[in-house]
Amino acid sequence: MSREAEPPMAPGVGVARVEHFATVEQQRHAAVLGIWAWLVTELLLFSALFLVALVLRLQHPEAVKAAALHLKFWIGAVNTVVLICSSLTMSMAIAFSRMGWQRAMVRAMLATAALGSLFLVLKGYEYYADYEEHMMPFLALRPYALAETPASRLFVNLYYVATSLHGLHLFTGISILLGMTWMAAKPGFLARHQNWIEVYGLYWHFIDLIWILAFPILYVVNR
Amino acid sequence: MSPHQSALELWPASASAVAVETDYLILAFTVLTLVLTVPVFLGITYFAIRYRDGVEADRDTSGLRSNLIEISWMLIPFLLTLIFFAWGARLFIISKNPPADTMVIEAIGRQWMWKFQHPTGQSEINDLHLPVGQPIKIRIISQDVIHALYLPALRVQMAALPDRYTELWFKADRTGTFRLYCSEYCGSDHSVMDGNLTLMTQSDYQHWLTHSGAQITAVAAGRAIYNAYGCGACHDARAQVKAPKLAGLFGRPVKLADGRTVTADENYLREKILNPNGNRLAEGYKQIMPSFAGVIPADDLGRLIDYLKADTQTADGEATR
Amino acid sequence: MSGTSAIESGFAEREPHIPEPTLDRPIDYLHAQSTLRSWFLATDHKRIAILYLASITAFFIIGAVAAGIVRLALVVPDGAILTNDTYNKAFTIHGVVMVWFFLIPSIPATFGNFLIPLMIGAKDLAFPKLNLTSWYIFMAGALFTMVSVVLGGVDTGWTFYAPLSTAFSNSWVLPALIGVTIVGFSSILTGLNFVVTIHTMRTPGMTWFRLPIFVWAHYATSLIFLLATPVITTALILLILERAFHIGVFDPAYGGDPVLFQHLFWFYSHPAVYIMVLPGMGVISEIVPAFAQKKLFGYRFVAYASIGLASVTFFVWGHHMFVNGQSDLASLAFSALSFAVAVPSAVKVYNWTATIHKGRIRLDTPMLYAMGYIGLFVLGGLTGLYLATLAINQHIHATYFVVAHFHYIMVGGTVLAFLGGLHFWWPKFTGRMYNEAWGRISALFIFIGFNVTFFPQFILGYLGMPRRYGTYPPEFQLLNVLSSAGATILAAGYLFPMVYLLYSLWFGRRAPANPWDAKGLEWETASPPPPHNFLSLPEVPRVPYDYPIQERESGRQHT
Amino acid sequence: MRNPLARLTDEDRARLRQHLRVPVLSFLALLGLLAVNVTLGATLPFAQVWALELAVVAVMVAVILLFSMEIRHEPPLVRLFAGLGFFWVAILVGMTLTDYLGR
Repeated sequence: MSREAEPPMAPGVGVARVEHFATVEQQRHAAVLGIWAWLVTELLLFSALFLVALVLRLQHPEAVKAAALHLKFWIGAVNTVVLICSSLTMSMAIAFSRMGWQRAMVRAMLATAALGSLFLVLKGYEYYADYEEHMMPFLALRPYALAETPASRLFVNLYYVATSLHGLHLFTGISILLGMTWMAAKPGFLARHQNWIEVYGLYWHFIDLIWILAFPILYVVNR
Repeated sequence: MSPHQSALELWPASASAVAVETDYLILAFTVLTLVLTVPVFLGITYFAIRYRDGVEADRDTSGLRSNLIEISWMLIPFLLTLIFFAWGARLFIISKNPPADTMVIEAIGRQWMWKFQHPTGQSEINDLHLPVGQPIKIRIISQDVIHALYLPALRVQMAALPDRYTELWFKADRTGTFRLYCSEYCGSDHSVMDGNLTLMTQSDYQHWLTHSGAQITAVAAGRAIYNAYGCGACHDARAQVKAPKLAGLFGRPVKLADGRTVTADENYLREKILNPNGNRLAEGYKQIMPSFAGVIPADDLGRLIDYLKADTQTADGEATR
Repeated sequence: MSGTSAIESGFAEREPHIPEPTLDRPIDYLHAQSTLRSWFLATDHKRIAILYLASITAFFIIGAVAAGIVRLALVVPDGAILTNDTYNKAFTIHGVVMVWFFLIPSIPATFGNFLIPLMIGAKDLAFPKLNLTSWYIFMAGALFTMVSVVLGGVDTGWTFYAPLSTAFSNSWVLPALIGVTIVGFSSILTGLNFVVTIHTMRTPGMTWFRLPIFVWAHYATSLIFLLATPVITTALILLILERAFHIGVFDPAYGGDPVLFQHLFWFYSHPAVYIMVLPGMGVISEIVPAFAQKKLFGYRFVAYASIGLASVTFFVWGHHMFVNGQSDLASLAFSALSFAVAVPSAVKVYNWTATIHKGRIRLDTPMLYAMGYIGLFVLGGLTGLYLATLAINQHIHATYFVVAHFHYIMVGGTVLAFLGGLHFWWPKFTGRMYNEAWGRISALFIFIGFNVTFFPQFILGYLGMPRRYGTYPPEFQLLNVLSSAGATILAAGYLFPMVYLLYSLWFGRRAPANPWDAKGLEWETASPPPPHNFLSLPEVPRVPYDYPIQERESGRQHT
Repeated sequence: MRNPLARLTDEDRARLRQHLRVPVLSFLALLGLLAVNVTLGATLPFAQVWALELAVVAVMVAVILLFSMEIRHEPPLVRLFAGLGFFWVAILVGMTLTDYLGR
């Protein structure tokens, strides 16, 4: 196995074996493989949405363009920066956990959660601005700004589906992260559950990756 | 006029050269299927008996080398079936490339009826009359959900999509009356969205177009509309809902709830269908009928009233399909 | 493994409140604890398997009753027995319940759950709590779907095609859609658990090519769970939003494309056929060698064929859409690729047949089911190629030919494998033997009843009777009556096992650890197994299926 | 518990640098690539700019996978899983496009 290039674990950091595993190594391996299997699933979940976006673009290029120009490009860009920053803090949390610096790790985790929340706040503001500009075609009672190009509502609605599904993942992620931070602040955590941080980090980076895909696919490419 | 069929038939009628070739294709495929499966059936049965527990038998398997056998039974059936891919693809490509001189029929599917329009303007509901010996292209679209036009005698079907035209074409070479169906499940009355395909000679077809066509089918069309809009669910003689029965209604006096008596003429029927909430409720009934204004187009409404009229004239039989 | 300095803590993280069995005090998983709570909060894979078995049996009964209603209605051509709407609801419930609540979880969630850890020599699946969560998610999805049935039913067909399901149907589509979406997550988590378990939890010495084909088949199935299910989750979410908020993506009224839903639907639902079929193949690959007392012929080829099927199946979904308005290019490509499925399928069938050759055959109930399976699967598979042939498809698409074809695969294949496996491992699950004579009789009933029910449907389809017809032209009546008559025989065949298997739970003979002289680690432990499966680490044989009769392979010969 | 930054020993600083080098570098790379894409999206310099934008995205995804998610340190199996996911996306998109581009 090829973990040799990776910085070594500090003494006193590790994983406690759960009874049905034969070795700790097996347990760690299972956790990493498990989260990857889940992430592959998530990738296909979002890819199907991206495929729908692509088909819309092929079938209604003008309408999609009109819709994409109404998206808040700069909020999307700032949000991308926010998530990239959160990825850095998450990577730092993982690094600290390997070094055994528990307090620094907890702070990095809190920073990650804060950045994630900032993303959601900005996203919420974006939705609010969209609402003000009559860009919510799924609201039956509110006239739609681009009503003269009916096909544009498909793309705008898809934008809401994709971003809210991503937002849901982020919200779940933040909740889990906060719960885990609370546990991780307790003494002895790193001796028993260091791999939780690693596994969770993969999930967080992956949410980031999905946004890295969603931002250009929704906001940039169709301009 | 429904297709004559015996109680049990084992092979469907075919009415075009492509249909005949499709039959050959499936027959040949069936031969291949037998070649591939009968040895398996016989093999497992024979082996199970020959080598059953407690029977003396030669069980020395050391002579068997597996890889060659494996590869041969992996590839030989596959290559054999590929012949059928090629054959099927050839027929498919033919069926997708109509010749230049086709006659175009417009087909519109809606819940739950077919409307066909001939190039000369005549239209039919559910039934379709066509000439043989002439390439015919049917251009299909749907007004609501996805349907599919299926003509088994010609071995073709094609979806009726709500957002774009699809088409199928064929050149029939045999006269007769055959079935046509909706083959894509489309809701409540999917299974009654069917009719007859009548293939006739060129001259019969011309005759049909000019003489009987429009007149004969107006009533049949009206009956189809009566069924398609689900009128019978409440107004048939055997319907459970407490609603006036329509058989034999036309031209009779109707006693209204407010005491008046009116004659059930064309205008009365029209008004009742489009605006049942108007104060013309028949005596002894509750106002439960929905309005069909904006739901039923004017031409369909005309056919429907024609049907109700004809229904009275012919008999007082029940208004069912 | 270098660079990690993980410590072994002195105590186990999950304190076991189960008494540990010893040689002189054997405690099996069924009797380790007996409270209701110990069942509903069970993390033992064997108990969860039993939870699944009970639930899918219930759903099988619901689906079978709906099928019975459908067959009853079709005895007369004019729809005199059921109204069209009721008929449509009956076949929709039959389809939805049978596909998502019986066939897909059938073998993986019950036998797979129970047997994979036993077969690879593990104490449990990698994530036991996740396994229990899967069951609860499954039940939650089932609850939603049952709510829609109780409120009045769904009439869209199990395929939920837009825009019928989104804009036109007046039935309870939303709860059914939500239920099916939720159930998808249960599949995903089960698949995830299996993949990780098979990769990481194998006992020392259990290399990949010593794994039983059952495990290979479940590995392939799990890959499909992981790679296909999320796509239909997305499709169904879009469909739900379409119905609830008219977002328009599949609605032609706004410029959406209903065919796109079909693409996303079949990207999952074609591979889902292999979710149903592959585990059955795994079961057959265990039963046939055991009752022939002979090593499985061409083990490696059969193993690879499982992975091959799971991969090829993702390239063929468009053969469901030849006449649905997809491009001719796509139709040609999907048709050609569909024929590739013939290769791994042929590998399986011919290898089972060759395994029976020169074996020492015992025709007990599981073997009868296995032989029935092979015959019916061959017919079902080859008729699938008829449907993949473009010109033939243009005629028999959406006719009873399709219905017959997939019932040969689903019932002739999966259900027979399920019943065969149930009899084969019943002693292991319950510690009791069932009545062999009744077992054989019911197998015969099912085989005959099945063929009488479904073979006429091939003919009906080729004659041109469309599927999902509550009324039909009178010339089809004779064959329909024959089919319905067959269904009564089939129903009897299903009822017998329910009775004698339940009877055996209390009155059956106690089962020994290995009643069939079968090979495989699951037979090395007691029947029923103790809570953590093995009292001591089992020894793994050098070859899988090391039965007395073996072909000479890689220079080894056993006698 | 460990100290705040100011009281770090040299040895700790070295460890910190060793552990954080890759995350910080990939963070900077991601920001740089994002800047490129945002500029392209805001200015639309030429007609087929979407192709270039998607290429930049592909690089960003690769950076996250390889460095942030540390695929390069994982056993081959995990790499295979990640690759499998993207390959399956390619099947989904590619085979669907045979329909949409062929219509």
